[in-house]
Parts: sequence; structure tokens; C-alpha cells
Amino acid sequence: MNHSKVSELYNRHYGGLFLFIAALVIVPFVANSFLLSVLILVGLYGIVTTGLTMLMGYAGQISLGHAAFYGIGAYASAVMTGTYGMPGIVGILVGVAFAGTVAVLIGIPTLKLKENYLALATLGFGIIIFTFFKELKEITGGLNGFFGIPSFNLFGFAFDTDLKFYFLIWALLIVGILFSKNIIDSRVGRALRSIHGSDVAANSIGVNIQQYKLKVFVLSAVYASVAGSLYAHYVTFINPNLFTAMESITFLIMVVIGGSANIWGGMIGAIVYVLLNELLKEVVPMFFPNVGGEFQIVFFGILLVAILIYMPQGLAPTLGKVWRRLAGRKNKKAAVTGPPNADATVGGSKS
Amino acid sequence: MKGEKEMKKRMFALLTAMMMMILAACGGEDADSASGSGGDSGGEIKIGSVIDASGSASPLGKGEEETIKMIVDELNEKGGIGGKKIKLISIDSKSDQNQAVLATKKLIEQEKVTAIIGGTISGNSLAMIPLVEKAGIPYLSLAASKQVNNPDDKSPRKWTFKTAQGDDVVIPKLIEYLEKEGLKKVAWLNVANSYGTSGHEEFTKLADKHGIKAVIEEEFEATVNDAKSTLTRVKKAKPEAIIIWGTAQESAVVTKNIREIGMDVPVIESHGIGTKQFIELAGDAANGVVFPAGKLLVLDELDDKDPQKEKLVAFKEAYESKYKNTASTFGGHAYDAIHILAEAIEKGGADKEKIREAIEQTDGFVGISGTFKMSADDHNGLTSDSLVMVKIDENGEWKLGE
Amino acid sequence: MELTSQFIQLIFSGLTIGSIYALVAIGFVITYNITGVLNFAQGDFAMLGAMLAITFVSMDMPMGLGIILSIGIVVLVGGIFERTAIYPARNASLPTLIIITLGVAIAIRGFAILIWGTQPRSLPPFTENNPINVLNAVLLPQSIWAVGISLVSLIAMHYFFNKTFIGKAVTACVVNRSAARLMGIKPEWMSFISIAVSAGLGAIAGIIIAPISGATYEMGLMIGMKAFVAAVIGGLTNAPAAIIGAFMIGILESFTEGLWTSGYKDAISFALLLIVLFFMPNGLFAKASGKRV
Amino acid sequence: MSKPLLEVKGLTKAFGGVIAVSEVDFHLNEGEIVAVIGPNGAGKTTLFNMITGVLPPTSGQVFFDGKEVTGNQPYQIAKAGITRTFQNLQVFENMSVIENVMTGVHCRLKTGFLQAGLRLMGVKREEQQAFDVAMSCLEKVGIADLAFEAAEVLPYGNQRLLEIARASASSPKLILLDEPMAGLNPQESRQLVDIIKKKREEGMSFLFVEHDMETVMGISDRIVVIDYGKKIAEGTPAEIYENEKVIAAYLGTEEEEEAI
Repeated sequence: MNHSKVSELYNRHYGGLFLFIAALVIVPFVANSFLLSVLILVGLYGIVTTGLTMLMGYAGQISLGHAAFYGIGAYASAVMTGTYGMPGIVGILVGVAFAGTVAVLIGIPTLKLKENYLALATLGFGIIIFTFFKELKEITGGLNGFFGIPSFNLFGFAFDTDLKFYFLIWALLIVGILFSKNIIDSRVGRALRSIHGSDVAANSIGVNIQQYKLKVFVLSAVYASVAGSLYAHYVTFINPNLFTAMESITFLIMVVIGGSANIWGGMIGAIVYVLLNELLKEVVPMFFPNVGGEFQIVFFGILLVAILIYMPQGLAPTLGKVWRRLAGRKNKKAAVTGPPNADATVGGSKS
Repeated sequence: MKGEKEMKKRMFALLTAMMMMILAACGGEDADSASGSGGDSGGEIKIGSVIDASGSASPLGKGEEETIKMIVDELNEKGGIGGKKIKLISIDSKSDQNQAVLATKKLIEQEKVTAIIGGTISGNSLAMIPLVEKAGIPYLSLAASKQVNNPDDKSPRKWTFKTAQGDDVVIPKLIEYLEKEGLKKVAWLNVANSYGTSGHEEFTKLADKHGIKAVIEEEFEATVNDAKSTLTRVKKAKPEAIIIWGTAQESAVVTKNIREIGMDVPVIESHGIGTKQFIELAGDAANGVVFPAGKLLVLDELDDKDPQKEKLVAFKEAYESKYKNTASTFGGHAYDAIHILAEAIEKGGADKEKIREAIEQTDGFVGISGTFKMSADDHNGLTSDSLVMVKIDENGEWKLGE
Repeated sequence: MELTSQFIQLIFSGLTIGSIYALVAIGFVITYNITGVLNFAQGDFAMLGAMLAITFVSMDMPMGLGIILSIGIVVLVGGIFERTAIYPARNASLPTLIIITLGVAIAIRGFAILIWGTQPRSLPPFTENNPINVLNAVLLPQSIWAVGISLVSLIAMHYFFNKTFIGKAVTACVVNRSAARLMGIKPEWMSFISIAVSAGLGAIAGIIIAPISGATYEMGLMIGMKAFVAAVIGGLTNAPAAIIGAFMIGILESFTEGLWTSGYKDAISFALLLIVLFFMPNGLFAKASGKRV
Repeated sequence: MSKPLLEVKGLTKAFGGVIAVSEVDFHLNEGEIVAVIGPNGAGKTTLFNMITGVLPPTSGQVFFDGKEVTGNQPYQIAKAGITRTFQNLQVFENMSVIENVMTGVHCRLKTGFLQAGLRLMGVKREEQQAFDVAMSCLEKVGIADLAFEAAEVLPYGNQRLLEIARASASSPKLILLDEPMAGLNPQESRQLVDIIKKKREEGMSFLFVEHDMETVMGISDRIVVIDYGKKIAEGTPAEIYENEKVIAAYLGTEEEEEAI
């Protein structure tokens, strides 16, 4: 055995990715445009959850407040383009700057906390930001909402149809995932994962854990903010109720069901979450024709619990295993290097 | 190593497969009903509804959804509109804006409906409007906000109509009542959501002109448990009357609290409390409360000559015999919307532009919320006359308050 | 004089709401101590309790019986919740456990709509509810009931955990799990008891508040959040401190509303939460004990 | 030897009213292997934690390589050139073996978020460098064949070796070992002793806490004895072996059978 090349450690072959991208390109031409708008929403969620996956799955820090950053991006774009008539890119940049600054300010004290305490602190922070969206009426329009946000325009090119928007969002998501994956497969990624593995040990070999936690928190805030900006342009009407604690929790749900130990987990979670909702809308009435949306809610809750009890690591590793079993392969190596905690199982960093 | 690379490839294949699954899930319906797409080609007319039948707005939405289903069944039993059956595609938007947007897109692009009814709350309606305007689909909103049909930013409302009394209709009624009763110094309390704040805006605009002064203006949460703290300040301001602008549950809490802290000034509320739940929740404190409402609530007292009476009785009886709930004014908005639409389809056939024009020309349609007279400038068509002031009497019954 | 009466009024309001938060917060603390789980479904037990009691009373059942029956049912629901959702996932990671409790909360809310619909419902006050005048401020008998019942429940809890055998066994598990196991106590069983008891406390909270503000299927969310704040202010592991925290939050909220505006009420509560977490992570009343950060 | 590599002066730690370490002085010269021994609860781990910055000392000073490092954060101390292993293993279980050691190379590399994310020039080279260093560290401790295994499935002894490989990956001047022999079988212990000796020949110094007297006596240049937080003796193994105070306080009581 000759282990002399780093390329054997991290899979950086993109054959599969090209396949996936090809599928993404084909989808709009075979799907109807409703599906397209569903996928746009999935893509927007996916951008947020990819950032969150970096924070949660790799650095091991939980956040129950990311709807705040999503909202900051949305309102920054709304105000910049809607109120002041600036180009869309300015809105995004202002949102990123704003969200990043807030993330630094809130991250410094908050990220010293651990686990449940961190969860509650971020929850509280999200509720405080939500209150500002609601109460700063002159800027945000308060609970009446902010309407009349123009469609996104980049250097004269208007993303004014779903098709254009679809490509914009998914291109951005793929870029976002690749950016994240590059980070994961590097010194920075190992430092982040070492914090998750053992923060004392990470510290003792020279990883400035507070600084890394803060940086990844800011990174995830930036992802959320960009998604929020684009969301505002997409729906053209926003109001504070889109950015409640429940929305933060929804992001968390996506990350967890997708599987946070895999950089594709965030996107998978977003797909599954939206898919499940749409599927329930179709399926539940088939069996219970006379009941309303509440049955879907019940099923959704129960399914969520069931998925997590049987697959506490989320779907990404499990999907991989099921696939291998279906394919009838016994991959010995994967069995050893693919324990539930490691991200080796599917599409992850190890190969 | 190679095996795992292989595995990764499969992972992507799996992702691709998942995309296809969504395709199947979301597009399946489309494939099944392809023959019926295009709205009317299968001898039926597709109408979509987007209503909050669950979630926080469901006390309003439930009745709306049931009413629409009931009317569509009725119309179909009579042979449909112009010989064509109506196919209703009803989607629950769960009081969530994203759900409302998705549902609207689905109706427009996948189901290819001829017209859309819905948007229980203003937020959802406002999010739906850009879509229907762009697609050019006749749309009847059930929400109250004036922004729905008459927006401040002058964005297009060519295809958007509204059957609920907006703030611009209700608040003048309120002001008129205050003037008549000689109440000049009032306390204004509204629930902290778009319903409450838009009511507040309209009130502020009109009050001054009529010499009415709000000596104190406060908000309370929709989840309020005890508003006595806020009310201590209201009490200090010594108003001649208190106006509460909210929906049943939170208004009931505030109303109870007003009486509990020993204030006996007149209490005037919004049309949002026009349900039995309010009386049940507020108990004795509800007695004496006055509010503007559609005539449905005081049906028995209406003059037989009132043009609406017949319709109101019919609606109430039909609804209450079919569902175990009491008929509400919200259901009434849905009733008006579907009937106006049905008449327009009768005139305009399946052509969307013609339907739109027919709706815009609605004149003298007698419905639950009033008599509609729409025009190019007025996509609501209601005036303050469609409302009456209702007073809750000492037995907890609705009585005419004028 | 007027200022005094306003002041007293605000304190009354604060104590009433605080007593509700206290009951739910104690449920959190008990659950957290024994299982290490932050239970986001805790507020929904309150909702279930309220809805069940309303149903029984409207079926002409005597109120006392209806209340006891509904508490009993909620305790049972709590137990089932522990067995089917918490116990099988006891080794899962923190986010997973949080989402599981959220999933249960969502399902419970869904069931509530299915059974009771979405309209708000009310429960009659426990007794005649004529306001009592105290220094120009108003005190309602139902408020006295609220504070009284919550204090009695809390004392009962104290008795249960310190004096009864089962209670002591549960407490022993908190102190030292393996030692408890050696004494023949099964920690798994204790997790069941603790969540069932917490559910019961939540039910009581819901039943107390139903005559005051009515009940809806989604009332649990906000009550639960506020009780979190109360529990953290008390240190998350210390029951008496959580009670004090709950009353503090209640009073803080009523003063914010009474002297400033209700719009920032939630923000102020959660700002307090952040301050406590940043500067006094063991809670406001911590004895220098276990490290929390 | 001119100046000591590590110098500890009057180091004291009090937890509330309890004094865990009191006025401890000692030094370590470059290339030395020094053992800290003492009964359980004598304050050895607290001493380690103060030197590596995990705990701030109540009073006293730590000098390393001529500079004061008292109260620095652990990562700063690691950058200065001191790394450590842990008594209760702290392997990164969410990584493979090689990645554990590559993380150890952290402070010798520079890649930041942006360079990494954009995969700028130099990242690939640094990755290869980290990989090569890590591989050679694994080879030195003899577990290079396990490089691609998940760290958490490694047997206990190998995890100890992995921690040492990780601690040495940044080529520190000094490595602190907290009970490195605990839980190892005699063969593994001998293997570890050989590794330590070999590393010393490469110029690394070691400060370690250990209960296994055979090892302590076998490889230490000097021994520092601590009891009840105080230093009670210091000297070569031979001196310590005969020190009556040590025998009375420590060897004579707790570890009788092992000592004599």
C-alpha cells in the first residue's frame, strides 16, 4: 500500500456532480413550472441549510436563530431596492455586511455557551431580531409587511421569470456547496471538525476555537442572508412572520433530517422537507378525503419523530446504506470507515 | 478507494432520483389531469381556492373553505354554470405565506385554473397578488386590508378583487358611530398584527378630520393572556370610550380585563369579533360591546324588506344544516366571492379577460356582506351601508345597535 | 396614590402569568434534570390539559372531576411520549432530540385541531369571579386560584421528590446515575416518571389559564418559550430558582406592558435570557456549583 | 545548557478555598525527559493544565523558550511550541486517523476560510504538506497502516499512539504526556517508551505524569515529586529512589508493592 498522496484522502472527483448538474439543467424542460417554483424554494432553503450544516454538522454548534439572518438579508434587499431603488447586488451586499456584523456581535458572547444553552441563546436572539422587524415600522413596514420589491436584476440582466431564477438559485447553491466542501477538505475544515470532536484537544494543538466558531457562524449567517435577499426578490412581498422562531426551527429540521455530517445533507434535508409537505398534500386526501390540512400536520409530526428515531444521523448516511444494499454490494472498506458519526458514508469528504 | 468513488457516483444518482421523485409527486397530478387542463376543455371549469383552513388564521379560513365547497356543490347540482360543471381545487395554505405562494403557483401553472378565490389573511393575499396579476387570472381576495385592492404603492390590481369590507369601509362606519354618540376622546387599542395595524392607520387618517382624538394608542399581542398592565395606562388617560381592534380571542381577553379593572366606559370593537366564540370567551364582559358587522349577525331583526335578508337566511340555513358550525361573516366573504365569480363566468364564459370584465361590471349583486357595485376604480364595491352597528345585549345576543 | 394602585395592579398581573410560567418551567427543569432533554412539547401539555378540561366541563361533568381526569390523561400522554419518542432516541445528538420533541409538539397540535378545531375555547372560572379591590387595584379570584394552585403543586412536587420513595429515587438518579442503579433504581423508569409528572404540571398550568385567556390549539408555543426563559434564569437545573425566575419574567412582562409597550415584551424577556446566559450561566441564583459553559 | 526550555516559578492554583497546587518551582532543559509523580489527587493534572493554559494560575509564572506564557490560551501555547496528550483520551472521533494527525499540523499551515473555499493556489500544496507530515508522524509511532481508518474504531492502545502522533505533528519543542501508559499492556508500554526515546533523539523534550514506576525510573532524566500540591522532592531517578521524604509520603504509603 502506498499512501503518499493527499488526493486519496479527500474525494475531489466531480463526475457524480456533473451528472447531478446535468439533471438540474434538464429538470426545467421536463417539469412544469409549478415544480420549478417548488424547486426554487428548495434551493433557497438549501443555501441556508448548507451554511447551517457547516455550523452544526462540522463545528458542532447549534443555532435556533438563523431565521434572523435570513430576515436581515430579506429586509436589507427590500429596503435597498424597494425604498432606495438601488441595484439588487447592493441589497445583497448590504444584507451580507449587516448579517455578518450582527453575527460577530452576537457570536462573540453566544458561542462561548454550549449545547442546550447555546440553543436557547440563539433562540432568544432570533426572537429579539424578529421583534425589531416587527417594531421598526418606518423601515420594515411592520406587520403590514413590505411590498413592491422589484425582481432581481444583476448588471442589467433581469431574473424576472421562474426559469431564470431557478438557474440563479441552483447555481448559487451548487457554488455554495462547493465552497463549503472546499473548506471542509482543508486545514480550516479539520479545525472546525476538531472542535466538534473535542474542543480541549483542538485547543491544545493550536486551533483558536473561539475564532473558528465565530468565523463559521458568520459564514452561515452570510449564506442565510444571501438566501433571504433572493427570497425577497422572488416573492416581492415579505412580512416579519416569515422570520419567526418557527422558521429557524424549520431550518434546523431540514439540517437534521438531511444529515448534518454531510455537506449535501442540508440540501437533501431541504428537498425532503418540501417534498414531504407536498407529498402529504397529495397523499393524505387520498386516504382521508374529508379531512383538512390538520391531518397533514399530524402526519408530518409523526413522520419527523419516526425518521429521527430510526435514523438519528439523518437521511444522508441512511440513503447511502440503503442504496448500497439495493445495489447488492458489500463494500468492506466503507463498512469500516463509515460509522454513523463519520462523514465518510456518502458523498462526504472521505473516500 | 475505487469502490467508494463508485459509491459517491451512486449517491448523486440517488439525488437525481430524488429530484425525479419530486417531479412525480408534484407533477403526478398534472399528468393525471392533463386531459382536463386548460380550464374548460373537459366540459368543466376549474376554480382554485387558497384558504388558511389550518394554522393561526383558521378560525376565519375554515368557514370560508366550507362555504366555497358547499356553494360549488350546490351549483353543480343545479347543472353547473352554463352547462359546465365546476371543478374546485381547494388548497390549504396553513396560514403561511410560502404555502400560499406555492399553492397559487400550483393553481395557475399546474392546474391551469380559470379563476382563484382566497387569501384568508391580508399577508397571504398580498403575496398572491403579484402572481395573479402577472398570470392574468381573475382573483377574488377574502382579506380585509385596503392594500389588497387599493395599494399605497399603486402597484397593479387589474385582476384583483375583494369581497370583504376593507378598513376603508369599516372605519368610516366606526367614526360615524362615534360622532353620533358624541364620543370625542377615545382610547385606541389594536392587536399587533396586520389586521390591527392597518385598522389603526386608517383610523388615524380619518379621526382628526372628524374631531375625534385618540388620547392613548396601544397595541396588544395576539397571544395576550392578561392585558391589565397595558390597561392601567389606558385607565390613567381617562378616555370616554375604548376602541379595541382585534379578532375574537385576544379581544375577549382585553374586554374582560377592561371590566375587571373597573372601567365602565363604552367599548367599541371591530368586525373581527363577530363570532359566538367572542361572547363565550368574554362572558358577561361582552355585554354592551358595540361593533360594526355585516347584517348576518342580526338577521332576525332585519326588516323583511331589506334586500339582503332572503340571501342571508338562505345562506345561514344551508350552511348550518350542512356543517355543525355557525355561519360566519367570513364564510359570507367566500359566499359572495364564489357567487360573483359564477355570475361573471355565466356572462364571460371561460375567457379570463371576459370574466374579469364581468366581475368589474358587477352592479347590484346582493350578497352576504352587502350589495356590491364594482367599477374600474373600485374593486371592492362595498360601502359603509353594507355594515350595521351591532350591540351585544345583556343576554349575550347580537342586537342592532342603531 | 394612583401610581401605587397601578404598581400593585402590575404586580398582580405579573404574579398570575408568572404562576403559569412557573408550572411549565418546573416541568422543563424536572425533564431536563433527569433526561437531559429540552422538551419543546412542554407547552403543548398545557394546551392539552386546557382543551380536555374544557371538553369535560362542557359535557356537564363536575369541574373538579373534569380537571382531575384531564390531568390524568395528560400524564398518560406524557408517559406515552417518553416511551415512544424520547426513550428510543435517548442516545441521539442534541439537535436530533430537540427536533424529536418538536415533532411531537407538531403532532399534538395537529391532533388538537382535529379534535377541537381551531376556534378559541373557554373554561368558566373555578369560582365566582367578582373582582376584589385592593388599594384601588383589582384582584380576581381566578388569579388567586392560579397563584395558589401553582404554589400548592410546587410544594407537592417538593414533597414528592424529597419525601416519597419514588421521588427520592428520581432525585438519586440526578445526583448519581450509576450509584442509583446500584441501589436497584432503574434510571430508564425514572425518565418515564419525570416526563409524566412534567406533563401533569403542564396540564395544570393550561387548566389554570383557560378561564383567564381562553385556550387555542397553538397556545403552547409561547407559554413554552417563556417557561424556557424562566427555567434558564433559574439555572435550568434548579427547581426553586426556576419558580422565582418564572415570577420574575411574569412581573417583568407586566411592567414592560404597563409602563412602556407590549411590542417589545418578548424581546425584553429574551434579552434577559441572553444577559443571564452570558454573565451568569448558572442562573441568577447560582451557588458556585457545576459548570454550565 | 544555558537557559531552561521550560521554567515554572511559584505556580499556585486555588479552587475556592482549596489549594490544589502550591508554589511549585521546577524547570526542564532542552532535550530532557522529566517526570512528575505523586499520589492521586496530588495536583499533577492541575499543574499540567496551568502550563498548557487550560486553567489560569492563581499566582506564579510559566516561562517557555525564554518568554513568559503565563495565562496564555492553550492555542497560543501550542503555537509557542508545547503540545500535550490527555489522560482520558481526546481523539477526534469524527475523523479518520490521518485527519487527526493532519489537524495536529494546524499551526504550521496558513490556509484561511477564503483561500480554502476558493481553493486558491497554495492550498493543494499545503494539503500535501500536511498529509506528508502526518504520514511520517504515524509511521514513527507505527500505525501508518491504519491511516485511513476511522479514529473511533481504533483500539485503546492505538488511540494513545495516535494522540502522541497528533501532538508531535506540529514539531513542538516540548510535549506534555498525561499518564501515557495508563491502560496499555506491557508490550505497548515498551513500544511507547521506545517512541519517546526516539523522539528525544530528534530533539524533542518531554514532561510527563505517570504512575508506572518502571517507566518513570527507566526513561526520566529527572523526577519532580508532588504531594498535596507541593513539590517535596526533585532529582535524578536514583536520588528520588533513595529520598526518604518521597518514600514516606508517597512510595511508602500508596504504591508500596510497586515501589520496592
